[in-house]
Amino acid sequence: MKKECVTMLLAGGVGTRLGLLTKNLAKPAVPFGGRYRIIDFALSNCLNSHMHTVGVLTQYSPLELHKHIGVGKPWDLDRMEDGLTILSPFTEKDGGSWYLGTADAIAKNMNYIEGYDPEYLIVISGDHIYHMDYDKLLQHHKEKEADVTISVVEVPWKETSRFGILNTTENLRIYEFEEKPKNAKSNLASMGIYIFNWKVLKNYLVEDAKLSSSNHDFGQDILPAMIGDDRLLYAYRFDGYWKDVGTIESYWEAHMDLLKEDLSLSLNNNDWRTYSHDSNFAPQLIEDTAVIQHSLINNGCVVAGSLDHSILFENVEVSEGSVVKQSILHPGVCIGKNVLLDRVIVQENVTIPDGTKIVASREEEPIIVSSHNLKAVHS
Amino acid sequence: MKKECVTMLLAGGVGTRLGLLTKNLAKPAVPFGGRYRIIDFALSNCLNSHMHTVGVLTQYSPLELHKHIGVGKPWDLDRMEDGLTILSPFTEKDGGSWYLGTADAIAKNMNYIEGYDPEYLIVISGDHIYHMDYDKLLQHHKEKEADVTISVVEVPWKETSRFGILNTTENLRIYEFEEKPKNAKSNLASMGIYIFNWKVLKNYLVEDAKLSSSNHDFGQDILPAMIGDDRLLYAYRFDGYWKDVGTIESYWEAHMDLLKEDLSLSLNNNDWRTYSHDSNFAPQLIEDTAVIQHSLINNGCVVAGSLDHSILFENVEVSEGSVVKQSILHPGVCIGKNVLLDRVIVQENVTIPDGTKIVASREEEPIIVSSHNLKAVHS
Amino acid sequence: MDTMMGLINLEHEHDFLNELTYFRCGAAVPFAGRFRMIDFTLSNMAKSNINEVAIFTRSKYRSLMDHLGSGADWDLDRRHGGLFILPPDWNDPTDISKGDLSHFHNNRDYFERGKSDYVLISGSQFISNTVYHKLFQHHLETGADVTLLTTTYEELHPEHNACIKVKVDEDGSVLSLTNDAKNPHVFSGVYVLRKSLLLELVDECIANYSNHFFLDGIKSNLDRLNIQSYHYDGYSSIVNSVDSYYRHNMALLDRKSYNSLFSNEENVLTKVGNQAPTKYSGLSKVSKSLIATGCVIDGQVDNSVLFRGVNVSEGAVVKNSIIMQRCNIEAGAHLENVIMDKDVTITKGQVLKGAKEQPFVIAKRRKI
Amino acid sequence: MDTMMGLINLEHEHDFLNELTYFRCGAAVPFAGRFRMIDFTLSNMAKSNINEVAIFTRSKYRSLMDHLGSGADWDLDRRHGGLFILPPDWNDPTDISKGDLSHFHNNRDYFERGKSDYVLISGSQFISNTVYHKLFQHHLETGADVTLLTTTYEELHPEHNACIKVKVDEDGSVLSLTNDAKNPHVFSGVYVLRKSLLLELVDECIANYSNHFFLDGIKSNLDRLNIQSYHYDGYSSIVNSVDSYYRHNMALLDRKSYNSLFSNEENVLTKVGNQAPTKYSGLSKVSKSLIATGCVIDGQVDNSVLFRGVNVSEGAVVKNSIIMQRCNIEAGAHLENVIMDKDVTITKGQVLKGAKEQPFVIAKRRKI
Repeated sequence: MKKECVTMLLAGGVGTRLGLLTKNLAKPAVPFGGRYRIIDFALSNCLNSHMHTVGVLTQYSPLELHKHIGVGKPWDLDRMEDGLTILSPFTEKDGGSWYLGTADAIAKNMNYIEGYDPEYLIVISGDHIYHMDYDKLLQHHKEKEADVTISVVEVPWKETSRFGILNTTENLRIYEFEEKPKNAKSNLASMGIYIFNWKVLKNYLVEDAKLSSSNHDFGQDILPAMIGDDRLLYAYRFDGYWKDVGTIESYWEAHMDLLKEDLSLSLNNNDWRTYSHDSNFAPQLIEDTAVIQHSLINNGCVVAGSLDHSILFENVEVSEGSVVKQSILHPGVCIGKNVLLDRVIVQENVTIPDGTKIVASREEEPIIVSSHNLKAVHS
Repeated sequence: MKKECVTMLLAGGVGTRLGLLTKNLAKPAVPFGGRYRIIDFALSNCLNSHMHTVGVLTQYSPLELHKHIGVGKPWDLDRMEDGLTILSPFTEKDGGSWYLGTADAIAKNMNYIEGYDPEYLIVISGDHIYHMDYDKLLQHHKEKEADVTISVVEVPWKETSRFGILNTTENLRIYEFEEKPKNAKSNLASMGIYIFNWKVLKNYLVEDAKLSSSNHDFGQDILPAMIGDDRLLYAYRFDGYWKDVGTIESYWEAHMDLLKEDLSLSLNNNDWRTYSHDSNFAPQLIEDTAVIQHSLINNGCVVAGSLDHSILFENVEVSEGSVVKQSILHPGVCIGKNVLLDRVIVQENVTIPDGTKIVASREEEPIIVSSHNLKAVHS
Repeated sequence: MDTMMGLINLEHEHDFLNELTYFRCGAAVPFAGRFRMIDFTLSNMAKSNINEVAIFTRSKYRSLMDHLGSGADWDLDRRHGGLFILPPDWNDPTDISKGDLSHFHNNRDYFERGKSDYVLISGSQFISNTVYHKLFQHHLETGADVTLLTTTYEELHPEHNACIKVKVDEDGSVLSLTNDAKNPHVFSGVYVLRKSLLLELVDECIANYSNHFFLDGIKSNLDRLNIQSYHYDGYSSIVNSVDSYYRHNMALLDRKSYNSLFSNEENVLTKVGNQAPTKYSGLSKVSKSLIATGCVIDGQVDNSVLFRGVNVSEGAVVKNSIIMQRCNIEAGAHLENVIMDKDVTITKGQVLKGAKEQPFVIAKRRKI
Repeated sequence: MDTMMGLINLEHEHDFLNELTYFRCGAAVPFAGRFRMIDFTLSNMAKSNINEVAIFTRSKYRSLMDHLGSGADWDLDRRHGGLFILPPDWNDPTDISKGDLSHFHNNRDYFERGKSDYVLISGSQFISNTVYHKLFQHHLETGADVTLLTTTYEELHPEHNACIKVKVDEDGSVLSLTNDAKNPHVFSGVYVLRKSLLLELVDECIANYSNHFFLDGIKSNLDRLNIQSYHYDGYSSIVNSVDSYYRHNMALLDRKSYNSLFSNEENVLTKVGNQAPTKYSGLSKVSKSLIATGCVIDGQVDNSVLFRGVNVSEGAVVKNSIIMQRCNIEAGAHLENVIMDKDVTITKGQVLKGAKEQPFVIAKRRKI
C-alpha cells in the first residue's frame, strides 16, 4: 500500500552521557516530566502531525521501551495497515548483523520502507523533548523542492561545539556540515530530524553500504556526500518548544525549567497534546502533614512530607518528616521518614530508608540514586 | 503484573526443507490453506485457549511475518497490559548476540518473562498446522504436578526417524528423549510444545548458558539434562487436527488433504476458529467460462479457466483457456491464457505468461515457481 | 494540514428495502457478497484521511452497531477521534429542533471537539469505491462554501427519481438543484463544507423550525452560498429501492463493473469474517457468480450473488438470485430471481421463483 | 476452562444523584477524583478474565458511551467479544416483555453468541476494587444455581436501606432475601449464574409478565433454586444517593480507606486523560486532599476531592468539597461543602457554602 511519507524513529541510542539513567534502559525510555518517557514526545508529534506510518528502530536494551510503546495505543498507532512497527535487527539466509550507524539502521530496513513506496522519508530521533509539526516540515520540503531538509535550532554560540552545526547561505541552503566544530561559523544546530526524497536517499544508502571506511552515519557520511554532490539541502528553522536532555545536568535543569513554565503552553498544550502510557493509578493523596511548594506531582503519589522544587512521577510515596528539594523521583520511588534529599534523581522503584540524607551541592552534578549505589551516596 | 502463564512462540525458524518457499520468508509466514499463514494456527490457538501473554521470538527474515502479525489485532492480542510482544535480538551495554538455539532464545528474553512472574511457561512453535487447547495441556500439567509436560502425537512407525521421539513408561512419564532415532522404541513424537514450571526451567537455562559445548536447544540439551536429573517429565497425548508441513511434498499433500476434509471440522470449525489477517478483497468472481471442481478459492479471485484439485489464495486470477490441476496458487498470482499447471506451487505475486506449461510428474516433488525460476521450469 | 471529519447522516434514509429493512436500517443491509451498504461510504472516508466519523441514526441501528463494532476493521478504533454511532439519546428540555437538525443540535459537541475544520457529509445509498482527496482539494482551491460530489448517469433509472439533479455553469458553480427527471447530472448526497459554516447554518435552520439540513440549510440558500460541483467519473450506483438493489448487485457479475468497483488499488473495508476459502466439490457447477468465502458448493449456481457461509447442496439450483449469509439450500431445491436474507433454510426439493422485475424477497431466519 | 461473560444492568438504577444525573445516568457520574462510578465494576470484570461485557441501559447513556469509547482503556476493544453498550433499539412487534426483562429478551443474541457458560451480573452502585475469581470458584465448587456476592457493613447508613439483606445458614446457603433494616449482611448486586439457567428464568419471567429479573426470577424462586452467598471482606461502599456519594468520596481522604480501595496490586481502570502532572506553586497550601492530574493549584485546598484540570487561583479556598473536571476557581473565591459538576467557573471572590449533611450541588457548565 502506497504512502506518501514514511517516518523512521531512531530509538536505539545508548545515551552514554546520561550515566546510570541509561544503564539498563535505552535513552528514549528514560522518564521525563513527571509522567512521560522521552520517546513520548516524538510519538505524540507523529500523531499530532498525522504521520501514521512509523518504524521504530530499536537495538539497545529495548525491553522497557517495547513495554512502554506496547502496540502503540496511546499514540493511535495500533493500526491494521500501517501504524507502528518495531524494527529490531534480524538475520537472513546469509546471516545477520547489528545496526552500525544511523544510516545503516535505515539501510537494513529498506524492505520495510519500500513496502510503502513512499515519496518522502522522515528520520527523527527519540532523544529530544520537543513539540514539532512534521507536516509543516514536509510542506516546507516540498515548497523548496529540496532533496533533503534538516530541521535546525539556534543554540547559544558558546555551546556550538556540542552540536552538529550547519553552515548555510542566506536562503538557508546548506553548503557545509560540521560535527562539533571548535570554531563554529554558524549557530544553527541540527536537531537530527531529516526529510529525504526517498529515491535520492536510497542511492546514497546503497553506495554508503559498500564503503568499508564509512561509519554509516547520516551526519558523518551521508549528508557530507550529498553536499559534495551539490544536492539541494535546506535547513528548516524551528523555534518551538525544544529541550535537550543529553546530560545529567541538562536533564535536571530541564525539569527545574518545567516548574517555571506555563504548562498549558508545553506539556498541557491542548493544541498539541503529549500522550503517554497510563498505569491508572488513583489520584494523588496529599496528607495533613504535607507542605508542597513549586512541585509537579503525578497520580498514585502519597505525600506526607515536604516538597520544594521537586517532580514526582507516578506512584511515589514521601513519608512524614522527609524533605525533598530540587529532586526528581521516578515512578514507584518510596521515601521513608525523616529523609533529606537535595538535587537528587532517584531511579524507578528505589526505596530510600528512614533517615537517609543525600545532598548534592550546587557545584556538583545532581546525584543519581539507584538501589545499588544507595549506601555510597548517603552523606 | 503477575500472570500465571506466559507463552513463548518460536517463530525464527529458517525452514530449510521448504526450499524456495522460505527463501526470503520465515517458515511461520509461509501461506497455508488458501487464506492463512502457518503462524495463524498457533496464534489462533492462543486466542482460543485464553493465553493472552504471548512473546513471539523472531530472528530470520521477519519483515513479512511482522507485517502479517501487525499489532496482533486478528487474534485479539493488541492489548494494553500484556498481549503480543515481538522479541527480536537486541544489544546491551556489553554488546549483543543472536539467538543460538531454542533454549537460548528463551534465555535471552528472561527479563520479558520475569516481568510477569509466571508459574508456568508454555513454549510453542509457529511451524505446525494444528488446533490445540493449551489450557487443557496446562490443566494436565497441573494435575500431574509435573516439571515439564510435552505434547506428543503418534506418528507412523516408518516415519519415526524424522522426529524427536519420547520414550515413556506406561503412565506416560518420559525417561528418554531420542532425536531422530534409527530404531525407535516408541512412536510418540514431540510436537515441540512444552509446558515448564518456570522456576525449574530458569535454573536449567542459566546453567545451560554457561556450557560452551551446548547447542542451547530444548530437545538436545535442556530436556536430556532434566531427564538426567530425574525431573518429572510427562507426555501429553494429542489426537486432534494436526498437520506437519515441513517439506515441500508434505506441504503439498496437506493441501490436497484439505479438499477431502469436512472443513467445518477443521478450518471452518465454529468452536475453534482460525483467525488471520484479511486484506478485504471483494468476493471471488466466477466467470461464464469457468469450470471448477474440487477446489478451494479465496476472496478477490477471478476465475475464467478450469480448476481441478487446486487451492487459490486471495487475489488470484486464472484466465480463459487455462487449466490448473493439483496446484497451489499463492496470493496475487496471475495465470495468463492457455496455461497448463499440474502439481505446481506458484509463489506470491508471480505472473505466469500466456501459454506456459509447467507439469510435475507424480514421482517428482511438486514444482515451486518463483518469478526467478519461471523460465527454467517451463516444460 | 487541512483535514475533514466525517458524518454519515442516515436520518432521511427510510426503510427503503422492504423486508430487508424490517429489522435493520438500509445502511446495514448486506450488499455485493461480503459488504454492507454503509461499508462503501465508510471505507471511502477511512481511506481519505478522515479520522473521526459520526453516524446520525434514529432507529433500527442495532445491526449497524454489531457490524461496525469498535470500528477496528476500518482502522477507526481510535483513542483520539474514531467512530461514533450517535443514537437519539437526548435530554434537553429546551430543544426545539426537528428532523436531522435535532441530530446536529444534540451532537454539537462532536463537531466542537473534532480537530478538523471541514466536514464531509454523506448518506449510505451512493455506492462507490474512491477517496475524497480530489473533492476536498477542489473545495479548498475554489474557495467554495459548499462542494457537492456529483456524477452523470448515461441511462436514468427509477432510483434516480429520488435524487437531486444539478445544473452547473462552465466553472462548476451550481446554478440550480431540482428534481428534473431528465437531467442525468445527479447529486450523490456527498458534500463538504467548513465546520463553522455548518454550525452557522444549523443554527439558522433550527431558528426557522426547519427539519432537513440539506434542503433547508443549503439548497434554500443557493442564492447566497457559493456552491460548487465536483464531478466524479468513476463507477458508482444509487441504491434506494429493492429494484435498484437487485439490479446493482447483479451488475457486479459483469467483469467490467466488478473491476471498476473493486479492482482499485484500494479495497473496500468491511467487517472481517474469518471464514475458510469457499469449497467446490466434484459436483459443483458454477458460472457468472460472485461468491464470498465459507461457502460449500455441491450444486449449480448461475448468475447469482452468494454471501458468506452459504451451502448449496447436491442437485440444488440457484439462478439470478442473491443469497445472504449462512443460507442453506438443501438438495434438489430450485431458486430463481430470489433475494434471500440471512439464515434462511430452503428445504429439499422446494422451488421458489420470482420475476426479474420483481424478485421474491424472503425475510431472515425462515425455513421454507 | 470455565469462563464468565459480564452484564452491567443499569435498568433499575434511577437518576439517583439529583443534579448530577440530570443529563447522565448514575453509572457515568465522576467519582473519586479520576473515575466514573461504572469504572469500578467494569474494571473488576475486565481483570476477572471476562472478555465480553454488555451494558443494559435505557436512557441518558450518551456520556457513558463517550466515557467508555471502544473499551480500549479496559482492554475490552476486542474483535471477538469486547464491550457492548446496548441501548433500547427494539423493533419486535410481538414483544411483551417489561422492565429489565425487555433488555434480556431483545439482547438474547448477546448471550447466545457469547462463548462463556456463566454470566456475572452487576449494577454500578457497589464500589469495590477486586477480582471475581474467588466468587466464581465458589460458585463452581458449591454447585449452586446462583451465587450472590455479599458483604457486611459494621455501621448501617441510609444508603443500605435500598439494599437487599441476606440471611444465610452456616454453609452460606441463602435462607432469605429481605429488606430487614437491621441486618448488616448486604447483597452487593453482584451475582453469577449459568447462562442456560439465566435464559430459562428470563423466559419464565416474561411468560409471567414480570418486570424485574432479580426479584421475580431469582428472589421469588428462593425455594426451588440453590442460592449461595459468597462473602466479600474487602473495602466497599454503596453509593445510591447524594448523601452516600458525598460521604464515600470524602472517606477516601483517609489514608486507610484510600489504601484499601486503591493500593491493591491492581489499579482501577478508567479512561486515560493525558494530562500533565498537577502543578503546585509557591502559594499553594494543600492538605488532606485527593487530587487528579492537570490541576494548577495556587490557592488553598483542604479536605477536598479535585478532578482533572481544576484551577484553584491565588487566595481561593476549597474546603470539604468535590470539584469535578476543568472547574475554574477564581482568585479569592471560597467554597465549603460543595459538589461542583464539570466545567463550572466560580468568579472572583464568590462565596458558596453548603452543609456537611446537605452539600450544595452545582450543575455543570455554570458560571457563578
